[in-house]
Amino acid sequence: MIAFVITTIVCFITYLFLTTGSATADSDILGLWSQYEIIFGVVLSVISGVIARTIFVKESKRMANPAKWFIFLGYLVGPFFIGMAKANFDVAYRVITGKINPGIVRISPDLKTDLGITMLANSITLTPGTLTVDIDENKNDLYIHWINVKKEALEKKPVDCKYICGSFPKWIRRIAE
Amino acid sequence: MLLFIAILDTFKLLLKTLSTNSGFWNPLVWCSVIVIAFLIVYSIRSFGNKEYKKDNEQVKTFLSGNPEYEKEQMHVKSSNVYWGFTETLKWVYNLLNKMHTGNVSDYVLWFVVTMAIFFILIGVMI
Amino acid sequence: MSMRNAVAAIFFAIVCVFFVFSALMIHSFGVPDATDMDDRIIGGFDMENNTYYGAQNETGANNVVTSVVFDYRGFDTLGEATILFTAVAGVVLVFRRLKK
Amino acid sequence: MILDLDLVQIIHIVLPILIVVASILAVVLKDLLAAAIAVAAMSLLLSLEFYILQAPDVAIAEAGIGACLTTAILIIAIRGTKRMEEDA
Amino acid sequence: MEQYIIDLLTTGAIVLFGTIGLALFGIFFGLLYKGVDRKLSAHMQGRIGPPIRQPFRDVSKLFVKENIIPENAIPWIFNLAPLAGLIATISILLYIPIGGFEPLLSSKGDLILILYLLIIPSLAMVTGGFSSGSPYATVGAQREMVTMIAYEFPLAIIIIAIAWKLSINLQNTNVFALSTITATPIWNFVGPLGFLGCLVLLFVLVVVTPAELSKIPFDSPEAETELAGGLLAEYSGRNLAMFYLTDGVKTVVMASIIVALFFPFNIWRMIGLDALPAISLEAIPIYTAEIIFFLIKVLLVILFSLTLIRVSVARLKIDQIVYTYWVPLTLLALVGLICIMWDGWTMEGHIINIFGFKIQWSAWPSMFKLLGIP
Amino acid sequence: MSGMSKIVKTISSITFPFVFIYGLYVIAHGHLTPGGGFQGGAIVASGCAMILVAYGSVWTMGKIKEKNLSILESLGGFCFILLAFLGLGFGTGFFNNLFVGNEFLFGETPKFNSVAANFNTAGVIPLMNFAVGLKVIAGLFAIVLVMAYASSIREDEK
Amino acid sequence: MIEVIEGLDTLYLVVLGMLFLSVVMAMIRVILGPTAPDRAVGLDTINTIVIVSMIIFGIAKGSVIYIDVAIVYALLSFISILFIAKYLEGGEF
Amino acid sequence: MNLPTFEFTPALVVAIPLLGAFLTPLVSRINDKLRNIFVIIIMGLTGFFVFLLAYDVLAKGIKVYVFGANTADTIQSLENGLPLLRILFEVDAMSVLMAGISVILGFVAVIYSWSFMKENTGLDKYYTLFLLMIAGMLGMELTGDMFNFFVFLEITSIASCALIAFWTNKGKAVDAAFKYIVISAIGALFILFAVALLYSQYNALNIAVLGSMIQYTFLDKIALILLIVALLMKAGIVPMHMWLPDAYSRAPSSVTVALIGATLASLYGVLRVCFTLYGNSLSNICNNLNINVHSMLGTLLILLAIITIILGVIMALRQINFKRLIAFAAIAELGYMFLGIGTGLTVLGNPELAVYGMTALKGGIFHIINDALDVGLLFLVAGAIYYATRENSLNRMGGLARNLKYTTVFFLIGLLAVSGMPPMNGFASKILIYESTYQLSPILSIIAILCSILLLAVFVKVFYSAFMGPAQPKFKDVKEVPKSMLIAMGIITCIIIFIGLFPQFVINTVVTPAAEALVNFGGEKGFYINEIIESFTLGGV
Amino acid sequence: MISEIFEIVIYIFLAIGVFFNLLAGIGLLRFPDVYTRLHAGTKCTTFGSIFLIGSVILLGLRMWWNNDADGSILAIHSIVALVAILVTNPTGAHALARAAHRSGVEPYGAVVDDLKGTIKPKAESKPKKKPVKKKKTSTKKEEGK
Amino acid sequence: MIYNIPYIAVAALILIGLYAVVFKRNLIKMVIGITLIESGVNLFLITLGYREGSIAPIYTSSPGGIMALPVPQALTLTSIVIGVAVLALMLSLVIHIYRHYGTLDARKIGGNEE
Repeated sequence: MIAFVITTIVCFITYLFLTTGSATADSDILGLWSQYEIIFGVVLSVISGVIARTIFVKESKRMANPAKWFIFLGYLVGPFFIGMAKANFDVAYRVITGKINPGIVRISPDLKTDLGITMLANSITLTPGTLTVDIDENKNDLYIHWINVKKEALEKKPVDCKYICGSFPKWIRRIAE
Repeated sequence: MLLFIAILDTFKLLLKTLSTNSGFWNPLVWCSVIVIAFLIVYSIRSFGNKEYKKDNEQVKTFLSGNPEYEKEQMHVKSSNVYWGFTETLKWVYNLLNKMHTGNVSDYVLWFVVTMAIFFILIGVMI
Repeated sequence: MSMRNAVAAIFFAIVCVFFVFSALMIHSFGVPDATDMDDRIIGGFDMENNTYYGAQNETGANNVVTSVVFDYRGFDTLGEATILFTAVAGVVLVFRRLKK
Repeated sequence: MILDLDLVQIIHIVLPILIVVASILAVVLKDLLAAAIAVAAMSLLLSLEFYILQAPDVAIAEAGIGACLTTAILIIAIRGTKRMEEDA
Repeated sequence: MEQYIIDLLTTGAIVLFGTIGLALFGIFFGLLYKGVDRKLSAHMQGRIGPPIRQPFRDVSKLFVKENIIPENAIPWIFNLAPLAGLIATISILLYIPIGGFEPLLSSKGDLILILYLLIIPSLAMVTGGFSSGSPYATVGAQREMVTMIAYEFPLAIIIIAIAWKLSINLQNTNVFALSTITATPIWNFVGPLGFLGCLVLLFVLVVVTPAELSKIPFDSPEAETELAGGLLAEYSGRNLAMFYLTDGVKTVVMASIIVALFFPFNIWRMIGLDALPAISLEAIPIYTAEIIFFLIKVLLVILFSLTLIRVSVARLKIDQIVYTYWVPLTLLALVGLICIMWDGWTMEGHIINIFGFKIQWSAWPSMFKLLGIP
Repeated sequence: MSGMSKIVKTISSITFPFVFIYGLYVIAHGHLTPGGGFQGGAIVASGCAMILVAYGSVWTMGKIKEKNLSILESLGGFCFILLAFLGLGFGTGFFNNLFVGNEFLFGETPKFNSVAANFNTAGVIPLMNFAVGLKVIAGLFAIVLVMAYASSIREDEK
Repeated sequence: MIEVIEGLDTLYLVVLGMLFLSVVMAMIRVILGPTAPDRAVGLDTINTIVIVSMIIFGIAKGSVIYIDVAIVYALLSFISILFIAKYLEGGEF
Repeated sequence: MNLPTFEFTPALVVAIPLLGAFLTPLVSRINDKLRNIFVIIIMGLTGFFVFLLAYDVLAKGIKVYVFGANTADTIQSLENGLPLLRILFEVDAMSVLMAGISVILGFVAVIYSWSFMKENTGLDKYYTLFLLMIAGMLGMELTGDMFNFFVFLEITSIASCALIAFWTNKGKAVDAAFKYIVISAIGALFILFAVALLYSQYNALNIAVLGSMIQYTFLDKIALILLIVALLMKAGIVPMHMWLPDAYSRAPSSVTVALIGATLASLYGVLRVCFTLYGNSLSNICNNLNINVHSMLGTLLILLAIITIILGVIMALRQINFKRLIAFAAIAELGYMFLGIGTGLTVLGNPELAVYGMTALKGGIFHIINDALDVGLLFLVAGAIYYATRENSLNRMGGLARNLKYTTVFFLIGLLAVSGMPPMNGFASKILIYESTYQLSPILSIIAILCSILLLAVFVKVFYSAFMGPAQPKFKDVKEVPKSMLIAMGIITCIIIFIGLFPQFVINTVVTPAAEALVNFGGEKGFYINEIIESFTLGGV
Repeated sequence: MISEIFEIVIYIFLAIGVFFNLLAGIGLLRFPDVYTRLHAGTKCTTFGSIFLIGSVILLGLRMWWNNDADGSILAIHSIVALVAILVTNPTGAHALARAAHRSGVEPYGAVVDDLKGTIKPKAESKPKKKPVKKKKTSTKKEEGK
Repeated sequence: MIYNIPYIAVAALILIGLYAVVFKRNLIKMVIGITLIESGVNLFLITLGYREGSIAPIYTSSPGGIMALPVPQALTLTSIVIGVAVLALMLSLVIHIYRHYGTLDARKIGGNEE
């Protein structure tokens, strides 16, 4: 039931986003939506909520907490964006010079939830010189393709997280766990 | 009376002779001829001996004294019927068998060929 | 086999020539020859009767394509839906479980 | 505005060429998976062409059906059969 | 309306009495001609031969014998086939002019119908042979079938050629109707080339006849049960008699068709009458003369097309039959056809005929253009 | 054991409702913006295909049977043809857009050349969009599902 | 409507042209790509660039509703990539 | 007789089987028997409406149905020369004739498959596809819109393809289905291309409107060729016939019967394209060069028809698979139709020979009916034999006349009919063809006659090897086929005998109006449009 | 003033976006193997798209500011598109990389490969059903005569 | 003449597809060829409907101006769905053929049947 409600609400919010600006002269709500849109939005959201509920909400309802969303937003704008920018200049550098020293390394970020590990993997993919290649389904370890392998990182066998993902696991632990 | 006329009209319509511009064909008349002829012929036939021989030696197939084959071999196979005809037209059949390859590409190729011929004959000439 | 390909290539070339020819003979790109039916559907103002005509007026839909699809040529759409239905039935039929 | 026209014109020249290239690729490649990828690329560019030819409705349909589902079905079929085209 | 009913009744009467009369006529004269044929051929070979009434005796002997239905046969088809053959043959008689008069059912059927009806007796024989379940009969039946395929080609060419020729000259008439063909003999219209063509066609028709009737060279007197007669191997008693009668009637029919196509000359035309006088006592001599003249014509045709060929030719193998009919004879018939058509070309200026395709002039310039002809 | 990595699974399950609602949005706004029953249906079906590829066809088959999909599809087609018959029932004609101009559901008519998007327009068209959308969703997904399932599970046929 | 900034539509078209250059380069990768994954990478890149060019073209033409197409593409191109990846990975669907 | 439903019949004829198809999966959830009855009722209802429509059209002339129209608007737009926006069903005698054939074949096949398909799985899909196929054929035959024609063509071909592959455990069946779908997809796409070419020039999709505007430009000719060749391929004319024996012989017999209808619907498409879409020069004789297009087209059709007849017959003589043999015979029969039609097309513009052209056309159209019934009956017989003995090869049959008495009789009638022996229907149409084509060239009718007799030989061989001969021990337990199959065969046999006995009646009531509708459809410029307007004002939609 | 700032920002955004997208193309051509190409193809295009779409969003916001209702649609729909790209692109890259590795593509010049050997490469081909042999019908010719 | 390049592309697409069907032996290649033909025809229809400097035929939020022709777009929508239906059916048949014959070579399946 709660899964259904969460899904429906998420869908409805999306629908509201999509139909912004549909207000007409004779019918509007908040100057942004017309009534028909709202009514239909509710109906459609309920339909998609019924169908998508088991898929959307898996093990925990932790993400239903709005505070986490704001942290997530902060994470996106802050460290993530900076990392991404760095990554791109790094890639630009390598594209232009052609200097690469690639390898695939294993890290164990010690994240429990699926969502957390997914978020981390995607962040890693978009940040400096790294690309998630594979995941160990049981231990939640990630295999990373690293475009410029540092020598000192190879000393420990599961490579330390700090070389690759910096402060990401900390943030993500706060968001997703 | 009206009904009678209507029936008669339909009747007339039904009884009409098929006429092409060069000939005729009336099946009904032919059928009545057939029926009458059947009666005649049947009566002629019934003059004959009506007895049938059953469970007799003569009922068995006579193969010039040879022993009778199995039933399945007695039946001439379908692929051997008209042997004379197919033998005469062997070259045609070889050609046609070569044409029917059973390959889809060839089917489409024939389409392309026909289209090309049509293009030339209609598109260019006329 | 190469014989077959050679013959095929000849006829294929003929078809090619005609196709390219007809591509060159069509009205030049972006300037249709006749547009009266579509203009009638898109709509406009009728001077004589002092009325508006066109899709927006007749079907009430802002999207002219949708009004063509579902109103003017709605029967085509029924056929199209039927085709999809047919294909699904066909695929399910082909992959059905055969009785032992 | 003159620049505008010319650019659109260039797009109308470049896109068909790309489409044709992709379609040639789809036919020439021996690896059927690569051919399927080429078909997907062709569909994608075709969708863009539809879009630029002022047919967003069709572009959406082509995107959803042509580029996504067609590729999916093709790949499923390649999985169900085999990947490499046989030689000779 | 009354007129219509009277017409209906008249047709009914014609059908009823015509069928009875012609059936008896056909059977009688068929057997008679058979006897004459045997006698003549015997004389040609320097034998005495059986008496003319021998076929009647054969039939009556067969009627006395009892029937055998082989165990491999399918009874109802086996018994029905001889009947069907005889019935169909009799029905043809109503569509051909007998005795130089109009056919009884002149506007109810035409030449193509006769062509098809001629198939039915052969078909009945084939079916009977097949249904008897004996390998010999099967072989004979398929041989008959192949023969039938073979000779239909030239036969069709002849019929169509004549009709085409007539249709060129007689616009908007029923050229396929036998009444038209007999009323306007083909010889009236042909030029020299066409005359040659007609002669060729006549020759082909004469050669086709023995095949149609399953006679030599398609049969052999020594091994009748293995060749054309082979399909009747399992028949006996009255069923065989039916086939015997069919053969006789068919001989008459074939000969009458040849007469109707190529020799439709009548006494009354020769003596200068405009039309055949109505039936009355005074007209009896003319009618009698017509019938006798017709019978003589039929006899001559039988003599030439059956007896002479039978006496002078050996027999053919089955693949030779197909070859003979489809290559030399068909080519010959086509030559005849082309002769007749070119004859027509000279007469009809504005129609061009290449391989017989009648197409308007206006269609051709572009064709010439393609060929490089200005 | 089929399906892709955990990351893909998670992302697809997160994306799925968005794709779904977006598809429904496209269906519902067929008469206003580019899209309609077919396009939206294709989008939703693609979303379902995403779930299918992420989780594997066996899992998906456990969730929804193709029989039910066929029933849904029949229902969609039936609704569509029923809407077409509606015009006939009201005595005008097959496929007549009889709601337009009424003050009923979707009954308004926009002014000529008006660029505003008024949802409550176009008569029977949105309803048809939904019927076709249902049909296309069920149909396309059934195709992909059945093909994927059949190409992965081989039944012994002989 | 877009005329809030002078000549912006032309600029967008220029941008579009440059994006096309990128598409051509990705296309070359699709053509050359020695293995199927290489081609898939090229396709992925084309996908993203096409999404962007759709938005850019919509703005240049001044039609807001065109962006819907781009959204569809953004959501769906992912799926075709997933299918290709799934095939390459091996295993049944 | 002014039933209120009359005005909706054109729409209902297509809508009812569609509705039935959509409902069949739901109904088959309940009960198998109920589903069968439901499908038969739907087919019967469709047939009823087709005959109602036929009555209407034959009595009053052309009938037009506009989809989704405010009728007044349409009349106004037609009268003012405004473009036609909506999809029209334009039903004339020819369409009705074809629709009647399709419905009869479909009805018979549905009855037949009650017992014939009983032991198979997936029957709900089978019946769904069957109804869809019938609906597609009917749509093709009734529609007056080029694109709509294409859509229904696709419906027909997809449904038939899936049905050909019904016995998926046989590799050959799937193979044939694949061939069929490739052929039909390519054909349909080229048709669509041609439609687009026409649209690019005239901005119209309605057949009548296009027909009144055709200018015979280069593009028009290209479109004509694309349409004709693609439709000829779908109709299975030599040299594009190879898919036909494969598809016919490997599908279940009940499907094959419906496939005949699909093939004939493509033939109908050829007729429409030749006579209606490109027909506006046929009636104004010799006005310009355009007549040459018809002349040349007709000549080409005749040549193809002759090749078709000869090849079909010669190949049939050699076959040992029963259904494949009948399929080749069906190809030969197709040749007869095209012979008649091609002769008509060649000659109709020629004032001297126009009478013969009309006869040939009538013969061709009449032969469509006869061929459908005859070949259909033969396929049903083949299916019955397969049902009883599980045997398709003629080499392994024999002596079945003892076990299958009724079937033997039906086969005998089919044999006589298909080879055109006198009392049957085949003779009536063939005599029309023989006695008109000889005017164009005697060789045509000679070959036609010869091949007809060859066809007889072919089926006599079948008769012998399947039904006659000694009783085979392996067929000892074979029993007569179930009643539903006998009923199905009986229905067709009755119709065959009826047509055979009253040919002129059928020609007068059905065939001549159809031929005249074809010839006059294009007519003078705008003639047909006037017809539409008249039918509106008189018939009163 | 604000409009000028907007303008300049939009220009800058466009420049960055185009630069990175072009870079993606170049990188795609220059890099030696799949994984490195994925680096270029994913990161650069995503980053470039952020800026390009960002410029559009800014434009939309500005229009909204000017009370143009379309601006809201522009901005929000662009945001939705952007989010979609952001979510799907890295996942797609990951899926492709994993697939490439599993299909047996070795990383070019790899210094270290931890993944090697952990997953045994799956057999490409699946068990085939043995092909049905065509039955050859014996065409013995027994002479009919 | 440069402005007819889309038409040339259409012809090229159709011919390439036809080439694949006629000259290629792999069944899936043939199917791809048919897909290409279909794309070509779709492109042709849309190209026919394009007008110089036009906008999409949608009134919502349109900047105004002449519109592209709507009917070809509607036809193309239909054609696309038909295309995917045909494709699905063809490919499922191909899978079945592979199961039966163990090959996708068009010459090796369904040879001549006497």
